[in-house]
Amino acid sequence: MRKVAAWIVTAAFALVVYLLLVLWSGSIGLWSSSELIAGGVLSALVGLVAGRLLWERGGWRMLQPHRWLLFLFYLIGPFFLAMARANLDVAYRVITGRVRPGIVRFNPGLRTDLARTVLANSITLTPGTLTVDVDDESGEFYVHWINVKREEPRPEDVCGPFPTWARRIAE
Amino acid sequence: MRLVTGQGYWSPLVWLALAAGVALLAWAFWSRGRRTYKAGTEQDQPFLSGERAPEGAHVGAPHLYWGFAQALQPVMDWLRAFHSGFLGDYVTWMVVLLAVALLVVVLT
Amino acid sequence: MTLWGVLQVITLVLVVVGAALAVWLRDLLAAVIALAASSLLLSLEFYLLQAPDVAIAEAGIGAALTTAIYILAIRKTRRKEEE
Amino acid sequence: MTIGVHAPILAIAVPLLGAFALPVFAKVHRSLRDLWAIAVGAFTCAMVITVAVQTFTSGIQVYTLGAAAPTDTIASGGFPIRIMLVVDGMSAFMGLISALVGLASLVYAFHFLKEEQGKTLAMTLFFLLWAGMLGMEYTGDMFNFFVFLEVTSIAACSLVGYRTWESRPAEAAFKTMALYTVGGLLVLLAIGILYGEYGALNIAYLSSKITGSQLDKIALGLLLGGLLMKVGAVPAHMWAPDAYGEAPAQAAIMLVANTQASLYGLWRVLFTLFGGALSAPAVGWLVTSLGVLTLLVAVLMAVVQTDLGRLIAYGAVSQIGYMLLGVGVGLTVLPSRPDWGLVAMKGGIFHMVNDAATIGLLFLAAGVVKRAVGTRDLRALGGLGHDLKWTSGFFFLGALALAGIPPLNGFASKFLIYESSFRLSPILTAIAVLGSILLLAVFARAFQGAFLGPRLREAKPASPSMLVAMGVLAAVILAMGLVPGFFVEHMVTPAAEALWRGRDLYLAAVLGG
Amino acid sequence: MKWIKVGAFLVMVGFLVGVAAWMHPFGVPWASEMDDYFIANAQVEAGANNVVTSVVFDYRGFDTLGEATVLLCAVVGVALVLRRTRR
Amino acid sequence: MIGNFPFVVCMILIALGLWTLLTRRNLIKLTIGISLIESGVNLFLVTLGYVRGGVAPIYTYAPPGAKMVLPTPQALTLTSIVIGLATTALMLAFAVVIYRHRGTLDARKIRELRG
Amino acid sequence: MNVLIYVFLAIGAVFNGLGAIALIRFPDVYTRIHGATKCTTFGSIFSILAVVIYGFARGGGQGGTLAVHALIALLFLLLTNPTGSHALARGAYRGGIKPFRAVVDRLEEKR
Amino acid sequence: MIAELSFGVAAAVLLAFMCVSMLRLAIGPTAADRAVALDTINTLVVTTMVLLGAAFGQVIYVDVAIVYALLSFVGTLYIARYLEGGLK
Amino acid sequence: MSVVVRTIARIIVPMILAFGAYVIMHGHLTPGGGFQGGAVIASAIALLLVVFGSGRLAGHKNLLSLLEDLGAIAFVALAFLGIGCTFFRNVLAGSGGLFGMPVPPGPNPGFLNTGGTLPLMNWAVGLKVAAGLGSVVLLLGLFGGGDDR
Repeated sequence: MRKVAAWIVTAAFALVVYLLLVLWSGSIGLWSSSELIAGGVLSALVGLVAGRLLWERGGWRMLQPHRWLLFLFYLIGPFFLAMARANLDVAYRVITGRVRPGIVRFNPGLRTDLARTVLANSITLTPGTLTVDVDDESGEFYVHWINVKREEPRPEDVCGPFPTWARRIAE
Repeated sequence: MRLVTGQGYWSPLVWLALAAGVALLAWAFWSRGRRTYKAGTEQDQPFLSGERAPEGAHVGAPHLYWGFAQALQPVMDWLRAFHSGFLGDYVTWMVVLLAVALLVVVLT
Repeated sequence: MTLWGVLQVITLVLVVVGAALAVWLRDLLAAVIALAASSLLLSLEFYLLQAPDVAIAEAGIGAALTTAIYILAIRKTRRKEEE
Repeated sequence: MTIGVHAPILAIAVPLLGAFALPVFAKVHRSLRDLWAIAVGAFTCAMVITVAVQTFTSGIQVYTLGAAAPTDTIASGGFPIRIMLVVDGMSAFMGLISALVGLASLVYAFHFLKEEQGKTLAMTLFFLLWAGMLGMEYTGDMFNFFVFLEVTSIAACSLVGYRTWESRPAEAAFKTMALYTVGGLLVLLAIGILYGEYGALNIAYLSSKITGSQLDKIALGLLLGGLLMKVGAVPAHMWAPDAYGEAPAQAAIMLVANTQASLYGLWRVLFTLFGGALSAPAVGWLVTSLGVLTLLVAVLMAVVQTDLGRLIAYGAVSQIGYMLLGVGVGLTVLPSRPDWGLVAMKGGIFHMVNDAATIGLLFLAAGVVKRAVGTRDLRALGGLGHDLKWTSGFFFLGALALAGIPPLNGFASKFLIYESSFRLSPILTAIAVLGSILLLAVFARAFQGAFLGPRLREAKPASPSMLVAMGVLAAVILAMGLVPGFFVEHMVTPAAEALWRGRDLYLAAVLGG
Repeated sequence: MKWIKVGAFLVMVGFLVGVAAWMHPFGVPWASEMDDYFIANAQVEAGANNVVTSVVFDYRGFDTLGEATVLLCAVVGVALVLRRTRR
Repeated sequence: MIGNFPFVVCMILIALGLWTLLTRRNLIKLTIGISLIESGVNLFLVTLGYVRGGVAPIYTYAPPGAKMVLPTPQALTLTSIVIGLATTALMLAFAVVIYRHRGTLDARKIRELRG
Repeated sequence: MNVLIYVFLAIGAVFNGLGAIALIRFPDVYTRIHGATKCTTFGSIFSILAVVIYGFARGGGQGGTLAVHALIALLFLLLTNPTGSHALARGAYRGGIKPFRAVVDRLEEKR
Repeated sequence: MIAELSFGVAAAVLLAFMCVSMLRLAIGPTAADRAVALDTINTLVVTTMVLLGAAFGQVIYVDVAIVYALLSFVGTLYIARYLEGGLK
Repeated sequence: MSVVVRTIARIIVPMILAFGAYVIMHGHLTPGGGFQGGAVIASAIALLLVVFGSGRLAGHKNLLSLLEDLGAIAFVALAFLGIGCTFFRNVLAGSGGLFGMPVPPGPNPGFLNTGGTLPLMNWAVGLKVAAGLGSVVLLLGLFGGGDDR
């Protein structure tokens, strides 16, 4: 059951990528019939090859569509704003050269791999922080902070509301 | 059968016949000699420079032509140094060959 | 000199600089990084020369696979060049 | 008759297919793999012989790949656009040499490799190398020539590194690979220059266009340099003893054949590609003097070797010198004195097949020695003749043939070379004869050291397939030696004529008219 | 030895620069009948929009076969060299 | 215009690779040198086929009536790139095996075969 | 429409330039990764968005394909860039490069 | 027409930034610095390729940028993996 | 590698595979083809090797070499298909069947069902290059034993 589900999900994922790539090719709606057939066959093959990779524990969770909508909203809403602020911050530091770096530790309490990944990548792209390591068991984040405000920070100090978002999206 | 070379020819069959004739002559000479050879006597023993050779002695390949090697010592030393086994030298000589070929071709 | 010429000259100079670094650096890992950079910029140069087929091949082979096999080989041997 | 039309491409494609399918058959069953190897080898030899017979009887064979018909060489525009195989006398002759050596190597390796690991991989590489050599010899396209050059380089170097449990083969393989790659890239650069000038890659079309400008000359120089390295001319010969000496015997004789395929490429470049533009005798003198140098240096180095494999390897390099001398003399004097220039060409070309047979026989015998006692160091060998009777006989025959003792084949070809080079300059002949004498001394020493004397240790006897392989080569040696006139008249003369006067025919066969 | 190295290298570089200098001007190929033929006829003859692909696989397909052979050679060679041996 | 500058760059790459082969001693560095020669030759081939103002020889979405660059050198370069990768992989495999036996990558010390 | 493209291109160029300058000015690996990753990613977003706008404005199959492919390139860039930076930072730390003038180093204490 | 030219100009500016990154690649004291410079160059090249695809007016060229974005990641991961230790 | 890289690799490998399939499938329409797509897929294998360690891929070594041989055989077989005329003859082009649709001359949006044997050859070469380069990387990674994650 899980194998079939993994196969179907991976194939659907690959099919989406393929169909995006061949958008506007022709006769049936936006796609031509031959492209659709080819995409179906190819993504079935990709699902066979890579099915075990994409689908891990708790894979059902990401099948709920509202999580994807949330993710999209998160991307163009708070994340983008934070990223803009981060860049202005870095611009300021590049020009003045004022840094107070350090590596701090905090535990946002995320459990799934995907949530940790979303949080880590958000941290890397946003204000003055860079994920250096993530502990596999405890889920502790070690973050290089370009301007250390406190040595034992709470998660909100480092990355604002991101852990909440990550939990909402992927847990 | 004949191999024509422009100035003459060479035929291995003629050569074979000649060789057979020489062999016949040699056999004739040999058969006229005295027959004092006896198997199993001292005549079977190998000798080395007048001494009786020790058991299992063998003149190995490196010991042949030592005089020749001695006479050509400087040349051989130079040649062995030339084949240094260093990959940079290999490439150097290849580039030298290339440069010579280019010079010869382009300058004529 | 057109804009296109400027692009091309900069790219070519960068390719040469990357290649020179790959020769010059003693640390083999750094040399491989420089070689990867040179190969990537070479791919951009192919792109500028209107050869996207070759650019894809060079990007795929120069960026990922050549770097990968060089680094695997360095890992199985040693990193520094002996004096 | 349809298979006769397709014979040139089948001779290349079938070994390739055999190599590709060999691992699959090996996964199914061992004996299926062996059966497949034998079938592919036999079919390839049959195709090569078919091509040779057709070429010697009915002229140049042309096969255009991908056209509507094999002889459809020219597209509507009046110039060749597709890759084509062009087989003239010289190509067919070289194909026969490759087939002979490949057959011997295949038979030899048959039982030998059973005792080693990696037989499937080695056999795959063997077929790839064979197909690459045949491709180099039959192709009529410069870039295709380069591709097959690289095929042979990579396959040969992999085979050299076959004994991974010792350190020396990997070293030899790395050195050889480095030189081969640089040489191949220089050849590619020259092809690029020619393409940039004439916008074509077909040999015949390029040959009809080349005028001899500065760029053409540089391209010729680069081709000469790269190919001379590949054939192992002094001073770029140093890879040759390493590779020959460290390769397993069945790979070493393939390396010899590969060298000759490169030599064929050199002749093709000099006589056909640049045949119209090259008038000065300087290139001929260059080739001749390199031949003499190669001969002398290699023979002198052979005198002091203590490893049987390296000793034979230096012998092989010296034989390359004879071929360069013969054809170089021909190249120098052909425009002015065609009568004895042609004799020199015949000598050089005839020496190729003799060299393949004799050196191949010696390498195979050395391989038997290595298998029998585990070493090839002449200082530790001795008395092998007690156990390896047939092998020592074959070695003796090969040594005599290599040194040019009549009535064996080495004498026949060297005689032609002596006769013609004497008329160019007696010094050349003197050096060549000196080289021959030294070779005799060297191989007498090797024979004495390895096979004569009291029995030092137990030796493992040769397996039957090894004896059969050596027997084939010995039969070729005897046949070539006893009836040289027949072979020279029916095979060597067409090859030499194809190089010398055949350029017009070659061009006409491809370009029409 | 060093001077031989440097001298040969300099000669080589001289000829390479000569190639660059004598080469026809960049961007204006001199002879391109073959390529013009490909550009004009590849779509009809090989049925592919990408002329490079039709050259690679149709007009010069044999080169591609050789190239695949080279790759197979390398893979088999690497497998042969890096195999586990009993001794 | 930029004249023959791309050709000069190809030749510089080839010369750099040769210089590496001549002067450096580390086996992996030598392999890097061969890769550089390879890059130079590839660039030379592609540069030969360029036509000023041309577009890639692909008819999909091509501007109508545009000149096209020559396809053959690109096809040759594709072949050459894969050959280069094959060569590099094989040489690195040999280097690894040599290191396994000798414990060094210095070409000066790897000269068991000489004389 | 053109004005929007120019503005986006300008923003993209400025931030990319900041990334490059950060690479030169900052004192150690980690701070350089900060500058390089954030600024070049942000700049690339704007530059590619300019192309996307151009593609949609051009319309038709051609422009639409251009826009979608550029968006896919952007998506891959967004996925791979922070991950690569994280991997580099982690590798640098485990390889023994200490942060420059660090106020606090909790990762060191963990070992 | 003007838009295409502006894309070209932006690409030229990005190439200039690439020169700056190349400087860091040359002087970087540690290998990690050079790797960061390589990463930056990768991102810049991807952006340049997308811009130039628009500047040439050729849709199909953008595929090259996608390949590049995907595969430079692999190279970076290898370098990072090497830096991480496991260096014997 | 850390959990972040592993998760991203899980997401990105199907994307790389799909994109590689796209590059091979559209080899006769857009830039790309067998070599390029094969290299893309091979780099997915390299990515798996570096992220998940060589232990997880070691069992697939023989499968990869078998796939490579099959790709090569398929390529030669496609070349033999034309031996009624000549070797490498593109017999399917313009014949109307699979991949046999005639192409309108001049610029066009590109149709998948064209090209004769070219798409099939692209697939054979793509399979071959992907498996070959993947097994080269894998062999170099596996040499010397030890699971180097």
